Amino acid sequence: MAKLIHPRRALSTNPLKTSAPLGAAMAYLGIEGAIPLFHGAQGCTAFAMVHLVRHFREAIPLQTTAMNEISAILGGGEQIEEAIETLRKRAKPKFIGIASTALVETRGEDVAGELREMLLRRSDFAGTAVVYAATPDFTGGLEDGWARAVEAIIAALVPEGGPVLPGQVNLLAGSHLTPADVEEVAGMVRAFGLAPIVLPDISASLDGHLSEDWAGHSLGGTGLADIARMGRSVATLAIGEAMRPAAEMLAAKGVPAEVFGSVTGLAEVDRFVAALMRLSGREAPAVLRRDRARLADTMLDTHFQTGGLRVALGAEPDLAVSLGGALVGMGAEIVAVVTTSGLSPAAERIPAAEVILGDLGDLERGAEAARAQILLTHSHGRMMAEKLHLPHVRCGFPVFDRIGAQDVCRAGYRGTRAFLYEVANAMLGQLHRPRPEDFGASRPPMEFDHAPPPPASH
Amino acid sequence: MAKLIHPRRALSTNPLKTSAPLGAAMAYLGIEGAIPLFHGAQGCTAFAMVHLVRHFREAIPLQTTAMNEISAILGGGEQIEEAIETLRKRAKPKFIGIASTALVETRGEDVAGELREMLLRRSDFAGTAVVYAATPDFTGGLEDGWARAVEAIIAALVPEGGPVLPGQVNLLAGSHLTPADVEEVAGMVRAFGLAPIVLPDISASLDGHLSEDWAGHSLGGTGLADIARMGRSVATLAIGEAMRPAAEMLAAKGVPAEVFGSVTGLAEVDRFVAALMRLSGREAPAVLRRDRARLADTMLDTHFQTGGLRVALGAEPDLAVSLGGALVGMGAEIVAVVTTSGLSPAAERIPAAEVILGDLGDLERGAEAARAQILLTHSHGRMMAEKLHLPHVRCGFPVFDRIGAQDVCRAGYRGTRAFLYEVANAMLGQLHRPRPEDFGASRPPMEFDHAPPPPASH
Amino acid sequence: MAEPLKQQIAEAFVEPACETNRAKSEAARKKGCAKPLMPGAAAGGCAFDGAMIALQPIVDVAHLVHAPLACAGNGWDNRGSASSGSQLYRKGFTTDLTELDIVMGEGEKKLYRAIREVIEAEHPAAVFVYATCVPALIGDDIAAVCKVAAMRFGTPVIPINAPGYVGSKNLGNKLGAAALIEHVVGTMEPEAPGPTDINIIGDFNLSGELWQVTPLLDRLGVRVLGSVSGDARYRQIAMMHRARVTMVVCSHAFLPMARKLEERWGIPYFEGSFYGISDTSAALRRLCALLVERGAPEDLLARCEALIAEEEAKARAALAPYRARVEGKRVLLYTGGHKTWSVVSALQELGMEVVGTSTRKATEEDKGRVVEIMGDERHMFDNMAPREMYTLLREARADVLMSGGRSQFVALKARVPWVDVNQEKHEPYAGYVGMVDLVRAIDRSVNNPMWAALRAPAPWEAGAVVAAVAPLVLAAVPSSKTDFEDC
Amino acid sequence: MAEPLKQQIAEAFVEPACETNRAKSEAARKKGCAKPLMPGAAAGGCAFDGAMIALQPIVDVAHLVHAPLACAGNGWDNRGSASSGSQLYRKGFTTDLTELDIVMGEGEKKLYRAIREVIEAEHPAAVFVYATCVPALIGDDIAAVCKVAAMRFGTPVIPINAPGYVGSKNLGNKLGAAALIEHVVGTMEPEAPGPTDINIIGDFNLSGELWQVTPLLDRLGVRVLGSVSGDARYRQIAMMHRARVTMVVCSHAFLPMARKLEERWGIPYFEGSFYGISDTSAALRRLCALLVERGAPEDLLARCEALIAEEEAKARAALAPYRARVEGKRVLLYTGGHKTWSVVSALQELGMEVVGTSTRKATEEDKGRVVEIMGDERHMFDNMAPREMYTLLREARADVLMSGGRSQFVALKARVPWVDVNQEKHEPYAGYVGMVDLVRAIDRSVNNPMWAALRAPAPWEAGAVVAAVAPLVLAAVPSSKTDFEDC
Repeated sequence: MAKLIHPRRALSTNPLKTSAPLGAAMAYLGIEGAIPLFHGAQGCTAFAMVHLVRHFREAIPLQTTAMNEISAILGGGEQIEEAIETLRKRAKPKFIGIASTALVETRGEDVAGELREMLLRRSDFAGTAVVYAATPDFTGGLEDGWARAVEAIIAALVPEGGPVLPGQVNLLAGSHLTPADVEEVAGMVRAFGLAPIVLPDISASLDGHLSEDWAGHSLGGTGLADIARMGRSVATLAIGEAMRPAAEMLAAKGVPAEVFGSVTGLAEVDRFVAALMRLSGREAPAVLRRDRARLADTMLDTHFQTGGLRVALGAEPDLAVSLGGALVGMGAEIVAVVTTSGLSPAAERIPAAEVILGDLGDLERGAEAARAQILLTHSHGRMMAEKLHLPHVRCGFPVFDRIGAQDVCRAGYRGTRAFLYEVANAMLGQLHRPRPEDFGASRPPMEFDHAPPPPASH
Repeated sequence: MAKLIHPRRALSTNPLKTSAPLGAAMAYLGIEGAIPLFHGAQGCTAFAMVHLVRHFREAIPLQTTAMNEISAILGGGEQIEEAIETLRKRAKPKFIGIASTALVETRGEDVAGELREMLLRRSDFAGTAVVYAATPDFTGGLEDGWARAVEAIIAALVPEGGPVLPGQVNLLAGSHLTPADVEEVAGMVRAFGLAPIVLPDISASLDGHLSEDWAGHSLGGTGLADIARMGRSVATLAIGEAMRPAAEMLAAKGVPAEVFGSVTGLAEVDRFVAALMRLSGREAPAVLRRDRARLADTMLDTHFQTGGLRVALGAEPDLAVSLGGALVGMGAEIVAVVTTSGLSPAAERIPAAEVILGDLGDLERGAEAARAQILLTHSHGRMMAEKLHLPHVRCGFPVFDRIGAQDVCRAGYRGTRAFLYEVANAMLGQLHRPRPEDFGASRPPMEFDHAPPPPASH
Repeated sequence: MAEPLKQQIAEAFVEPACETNRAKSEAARKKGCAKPLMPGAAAGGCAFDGAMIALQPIVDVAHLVHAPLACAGNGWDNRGSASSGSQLYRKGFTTDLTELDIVMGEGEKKLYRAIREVIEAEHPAAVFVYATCVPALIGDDIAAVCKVAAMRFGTPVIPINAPGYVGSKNLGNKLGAAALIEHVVGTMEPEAPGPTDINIIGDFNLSGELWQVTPLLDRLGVRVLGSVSGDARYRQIAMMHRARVTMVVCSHAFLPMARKLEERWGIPYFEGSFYGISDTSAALRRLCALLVERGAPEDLLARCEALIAEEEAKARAALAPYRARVEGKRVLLYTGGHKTWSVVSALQELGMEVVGTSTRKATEEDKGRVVEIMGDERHMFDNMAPREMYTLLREARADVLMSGGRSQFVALKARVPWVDVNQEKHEPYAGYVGMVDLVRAIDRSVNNPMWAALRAPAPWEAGAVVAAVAPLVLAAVPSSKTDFEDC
Repeated sequence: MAEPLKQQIAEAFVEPACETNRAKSEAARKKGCAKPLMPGAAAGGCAFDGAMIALQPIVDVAHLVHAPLACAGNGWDNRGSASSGSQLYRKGFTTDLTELDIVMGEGEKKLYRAIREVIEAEHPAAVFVYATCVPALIGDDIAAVCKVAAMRFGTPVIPINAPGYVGSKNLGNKLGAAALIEHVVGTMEPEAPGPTDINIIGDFNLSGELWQVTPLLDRLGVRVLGSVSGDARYRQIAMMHRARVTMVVCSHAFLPMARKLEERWGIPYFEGSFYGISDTSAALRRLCALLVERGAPEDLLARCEALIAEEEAKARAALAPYRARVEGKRVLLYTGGHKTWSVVSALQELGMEVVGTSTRKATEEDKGRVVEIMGDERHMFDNMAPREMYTLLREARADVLMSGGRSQFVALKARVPWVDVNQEKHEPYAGYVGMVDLVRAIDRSVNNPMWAALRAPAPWEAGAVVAAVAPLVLAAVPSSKTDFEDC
C-alpha cells in the first residue's frame, strides 16, 4: 500500500488531471449513435472538444446546454430539454449522454429529478435514450467521470436480470484502456468462444477509421440492445478498479463480477486468462499460448533496460497501476509518481512508497530529486521531459504531440510485449557513448593526436 | 524507372550490404528443425552468427564446415560430409541448408555435384534433408542469398505437381519481411479461408518466443511435408521481386504465380487483397475492411508529416521498393537512396530519380546534399543520423540498437498504418520550437525583460 | 454578476470603432454583438477562453486560473505562440478549486495563497488572475484579492474578469484587452522612446509569424515597443502608451483597445494584415505614413517603398515555380475576418480559383472587398453546417479547403486536402516569406498522391479496377520443363 | 599461402613466454597451440576477426578490409571500444571485392586505389590493410601494395596479414600485434619521455573501462604512453618503445608483443588485471615496483600504497549495502582466462558462492589459482555444451550465469539471470569503481522479480495457482436490491 500524499499548497502547476465531464463524454462516445452533452457553459464544451479532437484526431460530436448568465442563476432544466430537441432534430442520435459541469453542480440543482420528469413528459423523445451523470469538475478526474457515466448507463438502461444467456460476458472497460487495448482485451475474450458486451466500446468508435458518410454522432460503439441484455450475462469482467462500482451494480442484478486491476504484465494477463478459462471451460487457444511465449521472450530481452530503471510516472490511478505494475514487475522502481484522484482504491495500489495526489509540477520536482531516468505521462509532460533530459513515453490523456495514441496497445500479452519494447527502446534511444569525463579521466596528451597532413599530391 | 548509379570508386565506406550467405542462413532458419551450414572458414560463420544474434536476440544454430589452409586449397567435400555427420549426431536436425562462401566459390568447386553424389552414397543421412545454395559473398547481398536458398529448397524438395489441393496457396516470403510481417501477410491469406504454405516461415521460428526446451536447431518454420506439397497448390503468391525466380520454378511445376513487389501502402495491399478475393472467391472479411478504413484514416492524419518529406533511404531493393513506395504514395520524396544489389529488377523500381548501388557513405553524402529530413536504414546508419541530426527509422537488417525488430510489422493494412505512425512520429519527435533566429529576426531589447526581484518578504 | 463586470461587458458591446457596429442602425447597435446561444447547437469558446487567448502569449507573466480543474486542465498548453525569452507563459497555473474549497467558501483565501506561491516559485513579471464561472457564481471578489496581494508581495497582480458564461470568446478577447488598459498600460516608462516606436496588437506570433515580419521593420528602423501579445513581455504592455502608432492585426476584438490607446494617449491606429503580399505591403505603407505624420523622418516613406519593391519581387520570383502546380485548383475558404481575404488575391494571381468564402465574422467592408476581388457575391456564404460542407467537398466541388482546425476533419473525411490557416497551424504564413510558405503548403497538400489512392474504391467496392501496374501473372506452364538449376 | 605469412604463423605458435606453452613438453610445444577444428562443431572467430579485434580500437587509423563484402559488412561497427578523440575507427572501409574484380585479377589495383581514396577522404594517421581469405587465395601481394602506397601517399600503410582460414581469433590477435611490432613501434619519438611512462596492452576500453583506471594512474603520476588498443592513437603505438614498463591486461595473446618490446627495447612487462579489488591493487603495486626498478622516484611505492588503502576502503564501503542482496547467490562463471578469476574472490567476499567455473583458455597457473580460491577442483569444467548448460541452469543449480554473449541465451532461455562479463557488455567493470558497478549489476539481475514470474507456470500448465493477489470475486446477489443511485 502506497502512502497517499496530499501536497499542502494552494497552487497547482501544470495540471496532470483532465476534468471529470470530459471522461464522461469519452465513455458516452463508446455507445453507438451517441452524442455527449455537457450541462454547463459553452466554454466547458469547447475546451473539452478541442482536447478530444487533438487526442483522437477525429471530429467529436460533443454538445452543450449553453448555460448563460441567466440560466446559471435560474437553473437549466429548459436548456437541457431544448438541447435534446435540437440534437434529435439535427443528428438523430440513438443516445444522448449528459454530463454536468461545475457551473451546474455548484448550484446543486436536482438535475436528475428534473430530467426524469421531463422525459416522462416528452414521450416524443422516446427514440433517444438519455442518460445523466453528475460529474462536477471539482470532484475527481477523467477516470471518475468515465466511471460515473458507465454507472449512469447501467442504472438507466440495464433492466433487472433474466434467464442467463450462455457465453455472454460483460466487459467493463476502464478509461485507461485505449481503443486498441479494448479491442485486444475483447479479442482475448472472444478467443475463448465467449461473446463479450463491451461497455463502453470505444474500439468501435474512437479507433480512427474513415467512413463513407458524415454523422453528427458516434459511429460505432456499444449497441443499446446489447446494453439492455447485460443483466443476463454469465459474468462481468471489469478492467480497472474504477469500474468496480459499475460491476457491483451488475452484480446486484444477478451477474457475478470479477475486477481486474490491470491487464498489463505477465502475471496480470495470466490472471485474466485463467478467469476466461474458468468462465468458458475451454483451454487457451494456440495463438494466445504463442503470444505468452513471445511476451516471456520479450521480458528476457528487455529486462536489461528495465531492471533498476528509475521511473517517473504521472497517470490516473488505473493507468498508473497498470503501467507502473508492469514495470515494477520487470525490476523497475517507481521513484516519483503523481496521480489525479484519491477516490479510487487504485491510487493506494500504485507500486511505490508514496503517491502524490498532485500535478506535473509535483512530478517534475519528484523526478529531479529522485534522479528518474524515464518519464511516463501524457503529452503535457514533454516540457519537463525536455528540461530534465528524460525520454518520455506518452500515455494516458491527452496525447497530442504524437499521432496514433488510440492505436497504442499495452494490454494483454501482446500489448505488454509492445509496451516493454517501447520502454526499453526509449532507454536505448538515450544511450550516449562513454566519455572520459564520465569517469573523471583525462584525455590523452595532445601530442599523441594526429594532425591531418595536407592532401598528398599524386 | 530509376537510373542505377554505380559509383566509380574502389573504396566502400560503411557498408550497407550484408552478405549473401547470411541471407541464405536466415531463409534456412525459416524451415522447421533446420541448421544452416556455411561452407567456408570458421570466421564467416562467426561473423554471421554474431550479426544474427544481435538482430534477433536469439541463440542461432548456425554451423560451419570450418575450411582451413589445406581444405581451402584441396577442396572441401569431406568437410561437408563430416559436418553433416556431426550435426546429425549432435542436434538431430530435419533439415540442413548449406550456403557457400567466397572462399569456396573462388576456387569454383562443383560442390553441388559432389554433394549429390555424397548424399546418394550416404543413405544413412536420409532422415535429414540437405540443400545447397551457391551464395558467394562477392555476388549480391542478403536478399540475393535468401532468394538462392529458397530456390535451392524448391529445386531439391518440391516434387513435380500432382492433383491440386483446393484452397492451398504458396506464399513465398521475401527477405524484406520481418517475422511479424510474414505473420500479418499469412494471416490475411487465412482470413479468406485459404491455407497458405509459407516459405520460408520465419514468423514461426525467429519471432522471439520462449520455449520449454533447448534445441540445437530452429524451433518452428515451414514443415518439410508442407514443402513437398507446394507443387499442388492453387497458386503461388510471391512477396518481393527477389522471389520471382522461385515463383517461376513453382510455375514450371504447374502452379500459377503472382509476384507482389510490395505489400506496404494502401494501393499495394489492395492489389494483394484483390488477388485473395479472386483466388478464394470470397468477399473480404469485416476485420480487413475495418483495417483498411483505419489505414485510410491514418493516411489522413499522417500526411501532414509525410507530404513533401525529404527521405534518405538505404535498404535492399525489395525493402526500398516497399517502404519507399509507401512514403512516396504519401507525398514524400526519396531524395537520396542507396541499395545493395542490381541483380533484382526491384532496384530500378525504387521510386526515385537515381538509385545508387553503394554504401552508407554514399547515402550520407547524398542525404546531406539533398537536405534529407529523415533517414530510413538499418542500425549502422545511426552514426550518419547523429551527424546529420536526422530522425532514424530503423529498417532492414541488422537492427541491433533497438529491441524487437522481429516484431515490427509494416506489411498489410495494419502494418502500413503502424509504419505511417512511426514515420510521422519520428518527425514530430524532432520538432523544435520556432526561434527568432530561424527567421533572421532579432530578439526584443533587453530593456523589456523582467529581472526577477528578490523574493518578497511577508 | 458583480456590477463592475456588467459595466465592462456592456462597454465592450458598445463599440463605436467596430466597423460592423458602425454599419448598424442606432437601435441594433445598442443590442450589442452578442448572439443568443442555442442549446445543443452551440460551438466555440467562452469569454474566459477568449481572455486567455488574448493574454496568455505574454511570456513573462504567470497566468493563474482561479477555477475548478477543467478550465485550466483542459485549456492550458494548447497554442503555438512562440517566445524568444521567458517560457513561463507555457506553464499552467490554477487554484484547482475542489468541492471542499467551494462548500467551505475558501475560494478567496486559496487564491491569495496561490498568488503568493506562484510569486515565490517563479518570480514572474506579473500575475494575471483569471476569474471563471464558479468563483463568479459563489461571489469571490477577485479584484480585491489581487489588490491586496499586489501590495503585499510587491508584484503586479492583475484581475482578468471574464467568467465563461458571460459570453463568447470574442467578448473574452475584449475583456482581456480592457484589463490591460485598466491595470497595466501606462505603468512603466521606456528608457528611450523613439519616433518610430509602434504597438502591434492582435498578432500572437503563432509558430513565429511575428518574426517573419519584424526583420522588415528592423530594416526600416521601426521598433515594436508594445505588443499584444506575440512574444510580448509585461513591460511592453506597461509601456504601450509611449508608442507613436498602433497597428491592429486581423482582429476586430482588439479595436476597443486601440481606440482606448488613441483616446487616452493620442496614439493613432490602423487595421492591417500581414497575410498576403499586397496586404503586407499596404500595412507597411500605412504604418510608415502614420509614423511620418507623427514625426518620423520623411525618408522613411522612400525607404519603405524600396523595401516593398525588393521584397515583392523576391516573393513573386519564389512563387513562380509553384504556378504550374497550383494553377486551376479550386479553393474553398472558411474562416472569419479579413485574415484570408488577404490571401485571396495572391492565390488568384497564381491561377487558383476561390470557389467559396465564408463571411462569418466578416464586416460589411470585408464583404465588399470580396465582391470586388471575386467579381460577385455568388461565392459568399455565411455559416455552413459540417454535413453540408462534407457533401460539397465529397462531391469534389473544391480541390482544397483552407480553414481553421474546427473544419479540418470535415475536409479530411471527405478526402479533400485541407490547409490550416488558423491559430493552431504549425507553419507561419506571415509577410512575404510566409506567403511563399503558404503556397508551398497548398502545393504539398493538393498534389499529394495520397488523395487519389484514398478516393479509389476498395477492392470489394463496385468500380474497383485492377491497378495500373498489375502484378505479372505467370501462366502456369506445366509442359515446358524449364531447366532450372537443380542445386 | 605466401611464405612470410607461414613463418609468422609458425612464430606465433612457438611462444616461449606463453605460460601454457612453458608448461608443455618440448614436443607438444612444437605442435603449437592450434586445435584442429571439427566441421559442424566449430565456434568462434577467425584470424582476421582476431586481428580486427586487436587493432580496430586504434582510433585515428583507417581500418581497410581487403575482401568481398562479408568480412567487413558482417564485421564492422560491432564492438564497444570507446574513444576520447577521433571517431574514424568506427567507420567501416572495405574494397568490397566483386566477382568481376576476382575473375579479372583486379584485387591489387583495387586495393591501391582504395588506399588512395581513403587517405584523400579521411586524412588518417595511418591505413591498416587487412588481408582476408579470398585475396590470399588469389595471391594478392598486399605487403607490396601497402609499401608502394605508403611511399606514394606519404601516409603509413600497414599490412595486417591474417586471412581467416589460417586459424583462430587468438592467432589473429597475435598476428595483428606482430604487425605493429614489425611496422609501427619505434617509428616515432615522444616529445618528453618520462620515468613513469607505461604501455598498456590488451585493454580495449570497452564501455570506457580504461577510464575507470586512468584516474588512478593520474594520481600516481603514471602516464599511459603506449596503448594497444583502448582509446589509442597511432602515434602511441609508434612510441611504445620509449615506455618504461608494459602491463599486459588479461590477455595471453598479447604476450608475444610484450616479449618483443622487452627483447628489442628492454621494456620489462607483467601480466595483470583490473578486474576485482585485489587484482587491481596487485596490478598497481607491481606496476609501481617495476617503474621504481626502472628509475622512477622511490616514493611512488608509498604513494601507491596510500592510494590502494584509500580506494579499497571506499570500494568496500560502497559494496557493503549489496551484501544482503547478493549473499548466498550461486554464480556459474563461464569465461576464458583470468578475466573472471579476478572477481571470484571479490564475489566470495560478498557472500556469493561460485558453483562452477570454466577453464577454457585457462593456463595451469590460472587453474591452480582457482583451486586455491575455491578449495578444490570439483567446480572446474572445461567446455560445456549449450544443452548441458541449459539443463544445469533450468534445474536451478545456479542463481546467475556470468559469461560472454555467446552463452547469454542459454541462461536467459533457462530463465536464469545472466551478467555479461565479456567484450560486448555495455557497462564497464574495471578498477575499484567497476567492481561496485559489477556487483550492482549482479544485484539488479538476480533480484529482478521478473524471474519468478517467468518461472511460474502458465495458466494452462499443471501447477498453475491462483495468484496471491486474486481479483475480488463479487458474489452474485440477485436478491439484495442494493439501492444504487438511479439518477
